[in-house]
Amino acid sequence: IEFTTPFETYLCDGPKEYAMTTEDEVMKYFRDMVVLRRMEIVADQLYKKAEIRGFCHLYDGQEAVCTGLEAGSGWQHYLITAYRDHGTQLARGDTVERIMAELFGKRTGSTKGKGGSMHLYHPENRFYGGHGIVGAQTALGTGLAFAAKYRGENVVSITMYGDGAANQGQLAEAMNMAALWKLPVVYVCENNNYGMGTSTARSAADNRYYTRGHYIPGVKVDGMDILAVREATMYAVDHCQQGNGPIILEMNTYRYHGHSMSDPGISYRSRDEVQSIRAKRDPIERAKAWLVEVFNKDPAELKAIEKEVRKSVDEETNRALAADLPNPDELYTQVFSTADLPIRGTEISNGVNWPTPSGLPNV
Amino acid sequence: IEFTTPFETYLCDGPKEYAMTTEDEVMKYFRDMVVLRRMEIVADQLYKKAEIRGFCHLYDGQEAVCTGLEAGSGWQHYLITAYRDHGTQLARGDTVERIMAELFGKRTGSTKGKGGSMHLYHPENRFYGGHGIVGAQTALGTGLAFAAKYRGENVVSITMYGDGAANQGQLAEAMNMAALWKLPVVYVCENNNYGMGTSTARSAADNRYYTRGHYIPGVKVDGMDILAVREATMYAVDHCQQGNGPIILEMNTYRYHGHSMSDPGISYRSRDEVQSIRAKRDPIERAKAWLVEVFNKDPAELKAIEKEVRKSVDEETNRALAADLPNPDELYTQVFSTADLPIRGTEISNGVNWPTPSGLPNV
Amino acid sequence: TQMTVRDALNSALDEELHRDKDVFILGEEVAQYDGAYKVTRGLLEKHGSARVVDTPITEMGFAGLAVGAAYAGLRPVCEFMTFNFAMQAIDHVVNSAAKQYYMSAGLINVPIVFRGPNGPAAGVAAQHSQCFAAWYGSVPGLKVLSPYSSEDARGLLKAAIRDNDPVVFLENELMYGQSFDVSDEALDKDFVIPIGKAKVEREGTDVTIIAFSKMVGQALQAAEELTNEGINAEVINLRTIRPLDRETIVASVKKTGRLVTVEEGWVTCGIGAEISALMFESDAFDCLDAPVERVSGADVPTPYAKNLEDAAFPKAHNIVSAAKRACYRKV
Amino acid sequence: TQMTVRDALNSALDEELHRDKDVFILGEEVAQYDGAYKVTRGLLEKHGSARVVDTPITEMGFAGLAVGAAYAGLRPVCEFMTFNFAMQAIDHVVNSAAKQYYMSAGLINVPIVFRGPNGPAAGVAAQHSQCFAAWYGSVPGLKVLSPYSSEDARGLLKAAIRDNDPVVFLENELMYGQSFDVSDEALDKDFVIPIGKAKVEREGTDVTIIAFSKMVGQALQAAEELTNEGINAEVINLRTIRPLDRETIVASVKKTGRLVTVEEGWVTCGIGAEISALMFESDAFDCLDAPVERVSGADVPTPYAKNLEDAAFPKAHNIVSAAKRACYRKV
Ligand SMILES: Cc1ncc(C[n+]2csc(CCOP(=O)(O)OP(=O)(O)O)c2C)c(N)n1
Ligand SMILES: Cc1ncc(C[n+]2csc(CCOP(=O)(O)OP(=O)(O)O)c2C)c(N)n1
Ligand SMILES: [Mg+2]
Ligand SMILES: [Mg+2]
Repeated sequence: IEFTTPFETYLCDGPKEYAMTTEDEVMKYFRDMVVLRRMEIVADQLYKKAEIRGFCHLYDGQEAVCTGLEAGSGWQHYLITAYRDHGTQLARGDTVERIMAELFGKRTGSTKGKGGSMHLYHPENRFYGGHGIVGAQTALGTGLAFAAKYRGENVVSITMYGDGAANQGQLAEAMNMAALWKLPVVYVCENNNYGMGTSTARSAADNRYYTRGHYIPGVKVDGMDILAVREATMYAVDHCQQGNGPIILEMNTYRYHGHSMSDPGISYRSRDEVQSIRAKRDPIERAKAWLVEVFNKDPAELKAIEKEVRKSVDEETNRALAADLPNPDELYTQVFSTADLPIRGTEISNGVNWPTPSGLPNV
Repeated sequence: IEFTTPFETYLCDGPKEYAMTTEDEVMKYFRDMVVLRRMEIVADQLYKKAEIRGFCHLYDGQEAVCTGLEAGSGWQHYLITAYRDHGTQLARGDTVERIMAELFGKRTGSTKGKGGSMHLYHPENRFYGGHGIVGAQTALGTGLAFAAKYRGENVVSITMYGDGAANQGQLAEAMNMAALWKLPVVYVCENNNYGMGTSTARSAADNRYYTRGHYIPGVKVDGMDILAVREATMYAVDHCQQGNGPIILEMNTYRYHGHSMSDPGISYRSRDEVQSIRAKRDPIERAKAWLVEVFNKDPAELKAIEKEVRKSVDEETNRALAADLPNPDELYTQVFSTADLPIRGTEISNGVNWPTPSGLPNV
Repeated sequence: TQMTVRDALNSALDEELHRDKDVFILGEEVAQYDGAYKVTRGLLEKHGSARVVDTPITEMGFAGLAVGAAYAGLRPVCEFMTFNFAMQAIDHVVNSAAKQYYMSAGLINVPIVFRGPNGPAAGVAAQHSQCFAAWYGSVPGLKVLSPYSSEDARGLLKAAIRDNDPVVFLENELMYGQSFDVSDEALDKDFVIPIGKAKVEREGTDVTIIAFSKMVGQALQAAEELTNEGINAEVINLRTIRPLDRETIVASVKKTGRLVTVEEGWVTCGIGAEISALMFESDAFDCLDAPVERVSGADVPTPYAKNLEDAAFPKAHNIVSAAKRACYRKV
Repeated sequence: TQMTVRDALNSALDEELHRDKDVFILGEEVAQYDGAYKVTRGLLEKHGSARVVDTPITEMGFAGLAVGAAYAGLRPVCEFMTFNFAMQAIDHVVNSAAKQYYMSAGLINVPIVFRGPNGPAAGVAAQHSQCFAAWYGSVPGLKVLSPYSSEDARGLLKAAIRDNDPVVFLENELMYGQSFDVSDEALDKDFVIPIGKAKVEREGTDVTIIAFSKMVGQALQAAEELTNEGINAEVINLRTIRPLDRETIVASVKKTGRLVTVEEGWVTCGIGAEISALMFESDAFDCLDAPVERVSGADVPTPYAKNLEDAAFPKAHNIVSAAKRACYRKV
C-alpha cells in the first residue's frame, strides 16, 4: 500500500513510501482502533454521567499513532507517554475493563483506583505511564533508554509527547544527553495541532517538530495512517538499534475531542475543522477503505465487527461499573515500599500505625 | 582593521569582516581591558590571602567580550549575565573600589557586602547582575527584552551565558518565546570551552552554539578580538532594532583561571593549552599590537599605562580593604521593601521587631 | 452584592490593568482561552494581546521572563495554570525573585505576583493536588497570600499587585465558582486588604480554629456543628500565610485556650506545625488548656478514587472531632 | 580508625558500586573531575564511564533521566552539585519519584538516591545556601536522610542505596573534610544504619537538644559549654528527617522536660516547627517544663559578608542561650 502523504525527513533518508501488509494485519489494526475508539466514546458518555471525575483526556482521532507504534515495535521496547494514555495502556495489553474501572476509581482498575485516567501503567509489558506534568515523561523516557543501553539490551524507548510539550526545556536537555550518549530513544511527537487551546502557530517559533532536535534526525509522518506510522516506527527502531542514537518521529494527527472533558474544544478551532479531518483523514475509515478496496472485504463484515466490539466494550464497561470502590485502607498503602511505616491521616486519630498519645483526651 | 578569524554565520549574513576604528577608541579598549585584567589578578592574590571568600569566578582571558559588547552597544541596552560578572559590572560603570569592596564583603561594596562576587548589579546603567543559577539569567534577560518591547523602547537585552549554560532547557524555552514574540534579545554565548571541568565536546551534542537556536540566526565571533566583538554586537543590536527578533552571538573565548578559585584549572586541560592561548590569542596583546603596528604607539607609553592602571587598581583595592564590615543590622534589612516587618534571627531573642513573649524567662 | 471568587479575581485583575499600564498578565491559556479556569475571562479583549499574553507550556521560561520584566520595572501577574506546574519554575520564584532585593541590597525590586490554583481539586490525583503554602511560606523575601472569600480575593489580589515585593498568591480551583456577599466598600476600585493581617471570620470563646483558603469554609461549618455540643468556636481566616499574623492568632488563643489548625497540605512542616511552634513562642502558651490539634491532608500522595480522595482531605467532621478533643469532650 | 565524611561517602559509594551492578552514579563533574567536592574521587577509574557518568548542566533533564532509569529497575545515585540546583529538578523528585509508587498502586518502584551538599557553605551567598530539609521532609513517598558523622555518612548512604524507595540524602559541604572516629563495625561493607532511627549522641538529663547534620556538632559543643552552668544536656542526632523518629524524641523529652531544636534552615515551617507540633501530639507534652526553643537560620536570604553570614546561622552560643532559657536560667 502506498502512502498518500509522503514522509518529510531531516538529517536522514526516511522510510520507504509504501508498506507491505496482509489482510490479517490490517484487520487486526482496524479492530484495535475500533476498540480504542469505542472505549473513548463510552468514557465520554460516562464522564457526562459523572461516573468519571477530574481530568480525562480522550484519545479518539489519534488511534493510528499508538496502534502503529505497537505494530512497528513490540513489548520488549520501553514505552512512556503523558496523561493522554488510554490508548497506549490498551495497546500494551491491558483490558478495557481494567482501564474503565480505573477511570471509575474502582478497586479493579489498572492501578486500583489510585492513579486515575492520567496515571495508567503496565510495566509487565514495559509501559511506564501515564504522567501528568507536561514534558516530564520526555526525560523519564530518556532514562528508560539509558537503562536499556546500560544493560546492553538492544531495545529502544518510545517516548511520546505532544506539540505543546515539545517546547518544554527538559526535552531539549534530554535530547542533548540522548544524542551525546547515543541513547536508543524514539521521540514521538504527537502533533495534534493544539496544546489545550493554543495552536502550534501560537506556541512554537518553529512547527517542524521533526527538525526540532536540531542535531537529531527526524521524520514527519502522517499520523492518521496506521501503516505509515508502522513503517516509520520500524525505521526509527532500526535506526536506534544500529547504535545511531535518538531519532524523532513527528506524527501529524488530530484529537476529535476537546483537550480534556472540561473543554468543549470548539472555542479555538472550528467545528468545520474537526468535521473535515473526520471526513478526510480518519484513521479507522482509512483502514476500512483498504480492507474494502485492496482486500475486497465485505463492508457488512466490518460493520459486524464494529458491532461486536461495541458489545464487548459495553460489557467490560458494565463489569467495571459494577466493581467495588477501593477498600478505604488503600488510602494508606503503597506510600512506601517499606512495610508498616506509620502514616498519618487527616487527624491525629486516623491513619495507620500512627501513635496516639496517651495524654490526649477521648481519643 | 581586518579580522584574522572570519565570522561564521547561521541564517544571516553576518557583520563585515573588518572594523573602522581610531587610535582613541583602541586606546580606551586597551585601557579598559587592562584595568579589568589587573582587577582579576589582584582578586586572585587577595583570595589566596583569604580576604575574599567562597565562590569567586575570575574573568581574565575573556576581557574582550564584555568590553566589546559595551563598545558595540551602550548603557541604554539591558545587560545580564551569570556569576562571572566582575567584567560586566566594571564595564557598566561601577568602580574597582566598589567591586573589590564587595568581594571583601565590606559595607562600601556594590551591594553592601550582601551579594558578593556572584551578585553584582548596576541597574542605574541597566546591568541586572550577577546570577548564580546556571542558565537562570537567560530567561531573566529575555524578560528584560520583553519589558523593552512592552514599553516601546528601541533597545535590546544583551543576555550572556556560558557554553555549559547553553544546554539548560530554560534557554530553549526562552529562545522559543523570544523568537515567537520577536523580542529584542542578543543572546551572547561565551564559549570558553569548559563548563567547570567539562569540555564542550563532553557536554553538548552540538558545539556550534551560534546555531543552537535552530530557528534563530547566529554568528560565531572571535571573542578574543575586541573589535570583532564590537562589530558583531553592532550587527546584532541592529538586527534586533529592525524588529527581527533575537539573534545569537557565540564568542569563542577562553578563561585563564580555573572555573572558580577552588579549581586549579589544570586537571581537565593542559598547562600548554592555557599557555598557547595566552601566547597566540590574548585580547590585550592583540589590542597592544594594533596600537603599536597600526597606530605607531610607543610600546613604552603602553607599558606606562599598564603601570598607572596597576597603581590605581591597587589604590582602589586598598581603600576597599580599609573599609568597614557591614553594620550587623544589615543582616535584617532589604528582605522586604515594606518597612518594619518583624524578622526573626537565629533565636527567638534576636532579629528585628520580633516579639518576645512576656512569659519567657530571662529574655 | 453576590459575587463569585472567580469574578472577584477577574474584576481585581481588570481594574489593576486599567489603573497601571505596567501591569500585565502572562501564562498558559490566559488570553484567547480566557484562562483554563476562566479567571482571566474577557481581559484579552479589553486590554489587548500585549498585556494579556498567552505563553507556550514552558513554566520555567515564562516565570523567568516575568521576573526579568519585573526587574525592569514592569508589574507582571504570572499565572500558573496550577501551582503544581509552578514546581518547574520554583527556582525563579525563590532564587530569582524572593532573594533578589536582598542580594542587590535594595537595588532591584521584584514587583511580581505569581498566582493560580493551589492544592487539591476534584479527581485529579497525585500530581495535580499538592498544597504549596508551607514551602513558599518558609521563604524570606516572599509574601504569600491565600484568599477564602470573594472579598479576600479582590482585596488581596489588588494588594498583591500593588506590592513592591514578590507575592505568591494561592487560589483554590474549587472556590472559583463559589458566591459570597461582597460589601460596597469591597467593590471600590481601590479596595485593598492589608497584607499580613488575618481575619476573625467568626467570634467565639471556647476554641480557636485557624484555617486558610477553602478550609475556612469547612471550619465555619464545623463551628456551626460545634454549637450543638455547646462549643462556641472562633474561626480565623489567615488570609496571609507569610508574614503570619501572630498577634491575631495569639490574641484568640489567649481568649479561648484551645487551638485547632486546618490545612489541606501535608502535615509535616506545615502551617499547623508553624502555628504550633508559635504557641511555645508567645504568651498564648500559658493560656493553652489543651494540646494543639492539627487537621491536615493525609500524609499520602493524593489518590484518584472518590472515596479515598474524600478521606485524604479534611472535612468539617474532622475539625469537629479535633475541636472536641481540644475541649476535652468525648469524640 | 579516623575517617573524613568525604571518605566515608566515597567508600560507601565504591562498595555499593561493587556490590550491585545496577547501581550507578550520575551528575555534574562526578567522573573526570572526581566530583566538585571530590566525594566521587577515583570512582570513574574503578568503575568506568558507563557507571560513573558526567552529565551536562541540566538538572531537570538528568534527574528525570535518572528517575526513568530507576523505573526500569536500575538504582541510580543522582548527585546534585548542591541541592540549590536541585530546585530546578524538584518536580522530578516529587512528582516523578516520590509519588510514583503510590500512583501506580505499587507497580513501579523508584529505587533512587538524590544526594549532594545541602544548606549553607562558606561565603557563597543567597542562591547557594538554602537548606531543603523541611521541604523534602514534608513529602510522602520520600525518605530524607541527613548524616552528621562519618559513620552516619557510610551507614546511611548504604542504607539509602539499598532502599527501594526514593531517598533524598542531604550532605553538608563544610563537613566533608571533617574527621571522625569510625568503629570497626562501621567499616564492614554491609554496615547500614536503619532509616528512621535517630541517635542519642550524648546522654543528658536536663534538656534535650535536637539537631541534624552540621548542627549536631554545634549542639555537642553547646552541651559541653552548658556543663559549666550545671546543665546536663542530651543531644539527639536525627539522622533521618523523614520518617521522623518520634519515639526517640519523645522519650528524651519525657526524661528532660525541656527541648531545643536546631537547624540551619529557615524557621518557618521548618523541622523545629514539626518537632514543636509533635510535643502537642505526644506524651511528652505533659512532661514539658518549659516552652520549646527553636534555633534556626535567620529569616533572611543568606548574606555574603562574613560578619553577617556568621550571624545568620546558629552557633553553639545560640544553642547555649536557648537551652538556658529552656532551663529558666538567666541568659
Ligand atoms: C508542566 C505542566 N504545565 C501545564 C500543564 C497543564 N496542561 C495539561 S495538558 C496541557 C496541554 C499539552 O498539550 P500537548 O503537549 O500538545 O498534548 P495534547 O494534550 O495535545 O495531547 C497543559 C497545558 C501540565 N499538566 N503540566
Ligand atoms: C543550576 C546550576 N547547576 C550547577 C551549578 C554549578 N556551576 C556553577 S558554574 C558551572 C559551570 C558553568 O559553565 P559555563 O556555563 O560554561 O560558564 P563559565 O563558568 O565557563 O563562565 C556549574 C556547573 C550552578 N551554579 N547552577
Ligand atoms: Mg497537542
Ligand atoms: Mg564555559
